[in-house]
Amino acid sequence: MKRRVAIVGYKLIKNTKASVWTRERIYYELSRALLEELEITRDKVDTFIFGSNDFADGRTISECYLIQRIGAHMKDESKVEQEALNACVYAWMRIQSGEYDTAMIGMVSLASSQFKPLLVQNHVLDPVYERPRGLINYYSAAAFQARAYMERFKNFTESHIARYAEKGYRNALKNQYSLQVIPPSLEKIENSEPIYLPIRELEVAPYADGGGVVLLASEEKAKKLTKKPVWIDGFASIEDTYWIGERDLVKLDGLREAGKRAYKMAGIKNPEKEISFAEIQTFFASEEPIIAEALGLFDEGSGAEVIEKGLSEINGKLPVNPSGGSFGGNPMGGTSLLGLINAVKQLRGEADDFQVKNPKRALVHAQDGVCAQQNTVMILSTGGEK
Amino acid sequence: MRRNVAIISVGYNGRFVSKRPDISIVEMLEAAVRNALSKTKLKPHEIDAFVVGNMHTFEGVNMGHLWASEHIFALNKPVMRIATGGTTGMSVFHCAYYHVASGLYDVVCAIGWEKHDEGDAQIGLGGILLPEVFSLAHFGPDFSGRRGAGLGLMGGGGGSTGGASFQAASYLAKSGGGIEHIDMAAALMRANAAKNPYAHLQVPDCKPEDIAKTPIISWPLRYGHTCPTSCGACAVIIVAEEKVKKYAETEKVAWVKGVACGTSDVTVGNVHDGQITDPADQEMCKIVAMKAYKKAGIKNPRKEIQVAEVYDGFAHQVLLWPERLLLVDDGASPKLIEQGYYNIDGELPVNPSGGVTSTNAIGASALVRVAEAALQVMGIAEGGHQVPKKVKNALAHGWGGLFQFNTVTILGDTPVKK
Amino acid sequence: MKVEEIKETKEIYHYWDLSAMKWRIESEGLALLMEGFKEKKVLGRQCHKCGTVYVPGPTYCRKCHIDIYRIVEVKDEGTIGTFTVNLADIRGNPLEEISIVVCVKLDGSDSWLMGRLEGWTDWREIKAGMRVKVEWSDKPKGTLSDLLNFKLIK
Amino acid sequence: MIHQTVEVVVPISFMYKNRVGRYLQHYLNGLKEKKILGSKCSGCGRVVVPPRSACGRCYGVMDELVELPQEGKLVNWTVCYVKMESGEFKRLESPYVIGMIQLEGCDALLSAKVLEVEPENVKIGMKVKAIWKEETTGDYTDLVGFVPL
Repeated sequence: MKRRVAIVGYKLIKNTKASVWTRERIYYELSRALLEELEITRDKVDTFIFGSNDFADGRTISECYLIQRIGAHMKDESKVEQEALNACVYAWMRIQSGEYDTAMIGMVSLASSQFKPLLVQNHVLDPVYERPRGLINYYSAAAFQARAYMERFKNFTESHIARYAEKGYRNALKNQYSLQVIPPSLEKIENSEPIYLPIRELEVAPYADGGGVVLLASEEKAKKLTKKPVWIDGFASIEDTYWIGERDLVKLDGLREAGKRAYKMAGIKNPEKEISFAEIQTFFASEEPIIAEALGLFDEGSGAEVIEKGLSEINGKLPVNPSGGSFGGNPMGGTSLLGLINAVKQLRGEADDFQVKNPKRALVHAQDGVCAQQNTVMILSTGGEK
Repeated sequence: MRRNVAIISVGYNGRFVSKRPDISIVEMLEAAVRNALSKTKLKPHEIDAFVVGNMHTFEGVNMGHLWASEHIFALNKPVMRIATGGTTGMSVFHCAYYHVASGLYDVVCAIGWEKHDEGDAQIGLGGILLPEVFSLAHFGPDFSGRRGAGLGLMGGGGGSTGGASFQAASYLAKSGGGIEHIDMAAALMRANAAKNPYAHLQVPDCKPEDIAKTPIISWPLRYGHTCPTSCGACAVIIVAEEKVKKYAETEKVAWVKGVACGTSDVTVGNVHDGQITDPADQEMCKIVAMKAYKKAGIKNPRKEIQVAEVYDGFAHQVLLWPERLLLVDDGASPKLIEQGYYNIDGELPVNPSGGVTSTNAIGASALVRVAEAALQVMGIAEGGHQVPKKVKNALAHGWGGLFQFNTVTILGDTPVKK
Repeated sequence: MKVEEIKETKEIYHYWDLSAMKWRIESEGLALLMEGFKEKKVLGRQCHKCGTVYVPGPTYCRKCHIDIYRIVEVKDEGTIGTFTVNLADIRGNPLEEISIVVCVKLDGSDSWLMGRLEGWTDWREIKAGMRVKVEWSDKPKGTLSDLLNFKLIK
Repeated sequence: MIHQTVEVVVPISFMYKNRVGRYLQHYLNGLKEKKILGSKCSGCGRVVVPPRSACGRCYGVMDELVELPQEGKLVNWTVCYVKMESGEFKRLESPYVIGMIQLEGCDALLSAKVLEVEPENVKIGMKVKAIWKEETTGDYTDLVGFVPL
């Protein structure tokens, strides 16, 4: 018999351009605040799992000095060096094995003040072909992807990409934990400097310092710890081929498969109807329709229609990134953990100004690698016995 | 709830060596996975998931599993990447174990690798605390190491072998052993390595006198006590109990009976927060070992464990770890190594493979400990390093970080009864 | 065309420039220590719950996971916890000058401080547990170098 | 509460010397002879460029090298306006076109610069051909790019 695993609490810091707290301090303060809120001490946390990345932190074994801060001194610990949502997946496995009951996941990324995301992304490329050639990178691949989508669905134009960015900025302003920049006008986005056409400067999610911690618990423990557990119904992570030239950038086979498996695990037959809203991780505005369609949230090729009719707005048929997603700040590596936290907020009715009406089930998405090579999808719900 | 899990196959890309100019990283990984697969009835597509790990600042490839997707046969499959320093290999294995034990997947492949010829390991390791070291510049130290250097030394680790010599000196003080005992341990490792076709530094019939001829770097560690930097990858395939018959080539499999991990404290190099632990204490290792024994249903490890593979980055750790893993009394190792207790044909063979002192591809090292322990349980260790007695239970140990991580895996010839 | 083995394949060079990164590190512990050094005192912080004395003293206790604030002075005398004698470089070439680095547990503290040992004649006689005293510079300025060395107490 | 901090800069660079491995070495050797080499899977016959050892789809060994044609079709493109310098984008004075090119008989697209064409004149589906450096040295730069036919 499977145990159910729930998210029982979360804490996050507001995304900023330069955090006043150090990386170590953020872990300490967030972990302390979360444990205080749940009225437990660190002894009650069975395992700690970090989601940090050595390149982003600029050091080997980047969690060495974080352990004492998060409260893992003389405790059980591990580190998943991928998008932080994968750390939740690992925590789920540990709890599911019956050897653990509670797990804290932590990820803080100072993508704006501490490291240069471009350098970290550059090191994701293989060192012997793509990196020395300098043609393919996160940006050019996204440009190819956007171009391929525009080519396949002719009604989708460059100005639609700008509209997706505009929606992101607009939603983010409602989220007090976002960067809180004045949303640029559609015109300004459309006319911003091109980087790799059709990708323009303001269509790239702004990097930020940010992060959060989340506590996962088994069913028995979760019910003791909180009145509002949010359940992990299903998840899947799939890796696609590394080579851009061998992927269908519009169809995204890997992501499709991840979605299919996560839906199956969660018992979802019709995602379009059963998912209340989605928090997907994007680096570029152009990715949103492509990822949402690969996940079966909208019909294929409906990118233009969805944004024109406002179907993915907060009050739309199926809100996508009501929190603003990475357009409210992209603390690379931790962005998906913020997505998860924002989804939990929604399901617990704590999302204030960006609250979606009466959500039942949420989809959280994380990506790693060039053009979403590796995708992780997680389905959360408010419960109801299964 | 927890399912029983067995190791059905272990693969290496070849012998661990200091340079592999002929292949790229991904070609090395592919060779290891193909090697592991060739010893099973598995087809590549039957592997459900992969867990991969290395220390990626050593080769300069961030999340190398992405580049390797085709080469490890992970296309359209889940891959998780784990990195926890020296313990990376075993953390990878533990993660793979939880993949299966949780009931999520049936067949998982764990891969640990390092290709040290592509980077500078010395600087890479320094990367753990470079920011801490350079932060000292704000407090006006003298880095020259000469008289009056004051606390500036704090960041430097104090010696060429880093903090390891502090651990060794403290260990000798606690146990009453001498440098000659570390020589014995190093000689045993080199000689054992000569019986392991995959080991890097092989010295047949190495004698303590041979080691004693090498210069002392930082007392009590000699040049001959240190490990080489190796290139190599190790792949371990684990399957759920129900699938063992279907996929294992023979009946010889190694059951995973208990896994545990833990972290204590940054010791040497805790520049800002104060070092409060003796690096030779390793209290956490005892706690972790006890947890693993409990999960494995082992009541008396000294009687029930027949062989141990420990993470001996420096030769003195061959003496230290059996004590901290509760396999012998604290302080007993110097006497025991004199008596040949840790020899391949001794009471408790420690590192019949030659250990990390003889082969160190850091991201793979701790996984190699599991792999070697599995080979001992299966009874198929090649080249004369199979221990002569029946191995019912074997222990594998990993160590890393700044003296703080400990991981333990207990393997056995029968699964734990539920 | 079959793919033949090639013994030596091309090397491609890459750099990872750490100077592109900007770290910030909390320095309360060292700052306090430096304050004390000005008056030839060793200051740390003690946890009011478990009593652990940290030198340098951060503003939190990692055992209890709470904020700590109690500043305590520890003695400038203590015992050698562990030590090493630097005789050669990493490749085994002998060094011109032998140096001894010690980790010292000052009386009244739970932490080990690392520094150079002076006042010895034969390095082979150094043992853990020997008593040492801080050798202060004449005019301390509040830097790490104010604590010159640890000196063996005869 | 704000805690006292210090800012740290580490003036150190890690150097890596990554080996291309034998497949890419063969590719580079091919470039020297002004040939574009791909590898063919012994299992499913799939041909990819750049060559590599493993076929992810059928798990076969790609143990055969095949020479690919030097003319192909442009299937995707972008205009690059920037170059990366110490982790920041610097604007280029003269932007250039990067294309994904379909070579006949190859199942993977080859990324390359597309030269001698203005961005506004780029058309998907247009025929292109490879141009080479006069003196090839066995480096990726030997294949300068593709130009419209």
